[in-house]
Amino acid sequence: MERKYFDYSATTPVDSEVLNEMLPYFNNDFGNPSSVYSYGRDSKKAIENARYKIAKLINADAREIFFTGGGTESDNWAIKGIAIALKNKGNHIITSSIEHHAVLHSCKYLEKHGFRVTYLPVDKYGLISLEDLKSEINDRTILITIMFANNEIGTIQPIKEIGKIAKENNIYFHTDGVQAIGNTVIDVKDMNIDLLSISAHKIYGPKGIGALYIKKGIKIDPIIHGGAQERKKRAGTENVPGIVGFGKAAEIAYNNLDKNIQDLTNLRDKLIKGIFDNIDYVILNGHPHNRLPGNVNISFQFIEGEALLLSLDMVGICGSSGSACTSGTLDPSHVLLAIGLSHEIAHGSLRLSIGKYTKEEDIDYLLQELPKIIKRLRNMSPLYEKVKGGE
Amino acid sequence: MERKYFDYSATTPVDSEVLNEMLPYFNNDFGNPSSVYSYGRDSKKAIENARYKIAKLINADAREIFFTGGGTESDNWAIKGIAIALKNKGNHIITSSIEHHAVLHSCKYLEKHGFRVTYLPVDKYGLISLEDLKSEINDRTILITIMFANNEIGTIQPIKEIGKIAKENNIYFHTDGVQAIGNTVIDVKDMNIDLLSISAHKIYGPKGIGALYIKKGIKIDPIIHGGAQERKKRAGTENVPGIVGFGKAAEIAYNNLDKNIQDLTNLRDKLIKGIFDNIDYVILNGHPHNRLPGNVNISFQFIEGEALLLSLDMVGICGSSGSACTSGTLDPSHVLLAIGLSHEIAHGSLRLSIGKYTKEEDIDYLLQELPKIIKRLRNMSPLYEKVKGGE
Amino acid sequence: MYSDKVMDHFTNPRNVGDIKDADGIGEVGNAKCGDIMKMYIKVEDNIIKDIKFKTFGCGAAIATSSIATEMVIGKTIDEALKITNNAVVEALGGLPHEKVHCSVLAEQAIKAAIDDYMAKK
Amino acid sequence: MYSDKVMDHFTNPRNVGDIKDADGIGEVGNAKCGDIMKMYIKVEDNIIKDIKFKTFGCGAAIATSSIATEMVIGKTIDEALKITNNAVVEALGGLPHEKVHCSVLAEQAIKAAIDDYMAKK
Ligand SMILES: Cc1ncc(COP(=O)(O)O)c(C=O)c1O
Ligand SMILES: Cc1ncc(COP(=O)(O)O)c(C=O)c1O
Repeated sequence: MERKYFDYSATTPVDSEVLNEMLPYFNNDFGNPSSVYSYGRDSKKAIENARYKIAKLINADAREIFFTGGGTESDNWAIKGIAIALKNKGNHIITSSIEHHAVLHSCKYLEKHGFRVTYLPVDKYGLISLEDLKSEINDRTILITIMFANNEIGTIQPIKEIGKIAKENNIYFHTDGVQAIGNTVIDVKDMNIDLLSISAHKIYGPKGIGALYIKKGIKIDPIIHGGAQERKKRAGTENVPGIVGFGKAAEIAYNNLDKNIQDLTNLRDKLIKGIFDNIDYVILNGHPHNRLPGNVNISFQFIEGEALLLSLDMVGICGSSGSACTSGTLDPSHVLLAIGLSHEIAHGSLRLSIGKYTKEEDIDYLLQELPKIIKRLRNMSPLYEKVKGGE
Repeated sequence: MERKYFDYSATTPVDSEVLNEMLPYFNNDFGNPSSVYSYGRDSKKAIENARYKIAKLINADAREIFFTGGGTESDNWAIKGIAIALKNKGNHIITSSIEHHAVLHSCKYLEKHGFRVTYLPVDKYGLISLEDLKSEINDRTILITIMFANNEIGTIQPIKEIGKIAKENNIYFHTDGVQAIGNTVIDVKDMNIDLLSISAHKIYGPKGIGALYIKKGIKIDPIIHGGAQERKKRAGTENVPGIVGFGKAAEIAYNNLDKNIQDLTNLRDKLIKGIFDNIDYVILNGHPHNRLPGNVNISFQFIEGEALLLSLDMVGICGSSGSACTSGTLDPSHVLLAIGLSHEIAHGSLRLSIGKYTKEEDIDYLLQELPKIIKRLRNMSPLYEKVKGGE
Repeated sequence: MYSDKVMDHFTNPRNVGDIKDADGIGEVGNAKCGDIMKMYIKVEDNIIKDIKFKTFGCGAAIATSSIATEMVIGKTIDEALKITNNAVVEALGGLPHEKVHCSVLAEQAIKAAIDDYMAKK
Repeated sequence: MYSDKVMDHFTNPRNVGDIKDADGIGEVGNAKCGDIMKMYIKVEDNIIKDIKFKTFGCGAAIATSSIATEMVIGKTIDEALKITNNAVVEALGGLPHEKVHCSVLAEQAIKAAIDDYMAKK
């Protein structure tokens, strides 16, 4: 059975062009970039080349890009690194209630160590309020960290406005751009972004490599100490093939950005419309249009997400859910609860995220299989029975 | 010009068997291991398989292996993670003065945050004294972190004895095994090791992937917060191809350990003898036989290491040096100073590290070129002039 | 993640549905936690002649409901009351640690249906 | 890392050696820091007719010594004294930031040799 992949937000396959560019660095130009001899000099050049390409994608300077082991490390570094560097200036951080766990758990960690964190609420679309943000700022505030686009519901925040508020108040602004990169325009200069987390495996690059953009002049402590790599800001032998792959992925993303956004948006809207036309008792989660071009998040009432995912998997479709049952915790996704869904509705959510290899016929196939599955599961559901009973 | 690589301690090429095993995970079995669907399940299995192979190499249980972004992160995690977890128990850490910067700078960082660190001196061979260690332990001591084998001079510490002392005193024992793994027997049970840092790219695996062995029951805080990966101990989407490659590299290392040690030791001893037979005013750094099988470290008096490396590079030979000039700092290697070398002699050090692809003829070639280069540089040196003058 | 047995019972659940003139109905769990199991039983001569279930929940919840109905059918009330959640887990060839609570729900749903039957009698 | 010019002067350093009956000898730097430069000059009619060097140090130290001797030869004492480390760096087509101190040493070595010559005169 051919697989239909609808989980590009979780991770993407490595583009074959990207992989080809990486290959020589595994066993040919494998030298340590810190070395004096030519082997090392070649990999050093490859790294600088990748840095330049990534910088270009977000309108930064190559010297402002620092490689990390992934988006999670970038988030941890930005938040803890700023907190520790500025702890004599203040101890207050503002974030939102729908951040990725990499941000939320970094904040929780800091709360245990003397910092105070404000978690801004969001409206039913997942947007923070700029007024809320302004009113929470005080003279102890050292960092605003609000994600660019949400990984579950796809909502894109008013980043430029947040950047403006941060700048006016002289507070550093970090944004988790892991989902946004390659899927929407990011311009760190225009948007006043001081720190930006990104990760290669969400844009057809390899897993285990990410970067933190750190605007020139920003004060930040390292969180991984050791050798002098990454201009003494992030220690550890550089993951050269990973960095090269990230660079190539960024280059491809840059060259295809507009087309990618347009194509995904069309497919996404077709997918949403198809579901709404064919299945009742459904709710679209996230913002109707201020959302990632590849993100669809829908709650199917009366059924539970994991059962839905397993059923989809049986017909070769890969999706994801905000159900508690998929995470091994008791509560469903904090994001879905934050936008006001009941536990019950949150449990029945399905995220279908599409990407550049998604074909129109994949959408057709999904629209053919999904209604059958929903029907089957609802027919098993004691909750649906009650609704039908009342009809 | 064919390159002769004598820098296996810096990094190694990825074994082609390892690379082949990694390849499918880039764009075929690329699913996120946290997913419910089959794609993710396959990569999950691949991870567990790798974990098992790594555990076997060090006689641990697979559940005691946690993947990280490299040896540096493992060292940081072990040291900071234990320090923070046990900070109510004590604030004293014992390490040595010849640790890798990943350990030393993690310790320095902790010193800035209220911890006290003892840096044990070493003798001229680079060995710590067990008596010193015992006498530095006090009731505030929470961690002993002493490297297994030194990356510059190759000296192997009496790990089992250190483990015994740690155990008798109920103190956690971490050892940086990045250089030791695959090059000497590591048995965490027999040696009473509580935490062990390792890295794939030193054993013909890929860069950017490492692991920390954490003995069952050890209390440790995470340092990278976020998702629930690695049993909630280390967040971030797993670097599946990297992990798979590390697993394969560990398997190969395990199967060839004895032969590898024997072969390298023979070549190493030939290399050392060849240098001593052909060049005067040379000093072997590190322990005469308690050293890594692939490590040669020699000081050539009256010349400076970087000039030596450049000259070797011009005839296709890659080596490394403890000279300050290769690191961008003012002082030569802290390790060479710690074993009592003068700055002058330390500046003239050359590390030649061999590995499984080193051939006997590479050694012959080196022994043919090196004396010429040394002679040329010495003839330019005002220091050598003085010696000759006195002869 | 799931054993073949679990997948089989998830894919082809036995005894799904309801019984119009059930002798006992039990419903346990709640939507907040993501699992509701409802069981209907038909009893004759102290023997459970028929049982049906409806479940809102994850794959494990559906599979445990299904196998539990199979284990109960044809048993006396006393025998049915002795079915523990461990027996359900075992019959499924194991469950992931975080899914064991589903088997507890299944045990409770059977008990609730029998309680209802007893109360009505 | 190094420019072609630096590598050329490192590989084929000009004016290596010593001058037995030098008119001035200057030695700067120290082994502790990893660089010692020693320069020998021969002066006639206030003009530096010959210069030789010996250097213990890194690639940049050897290259800067070499090019500095080329820049000095044939110059008057006054002209030679005006050669700055920046001029040396420029002549080499640049040096990595952390190697600029080598050019300073070269400037100092020339000055030291001239000082020695002046003192002896
Ligand atoms: C919004 C967001 N932030 C951070 C991360 C973490 O990135 P990584 O998996 O590369 O550590 C992810 C993806 O998992 C994400 O979607
Ligand atoms: C002894 C030792 N510890 C730690 C490290 C760091 O490992 P990595 O480069 O994988 O971060 C190295 C190698 O660079 C090493 O030799």
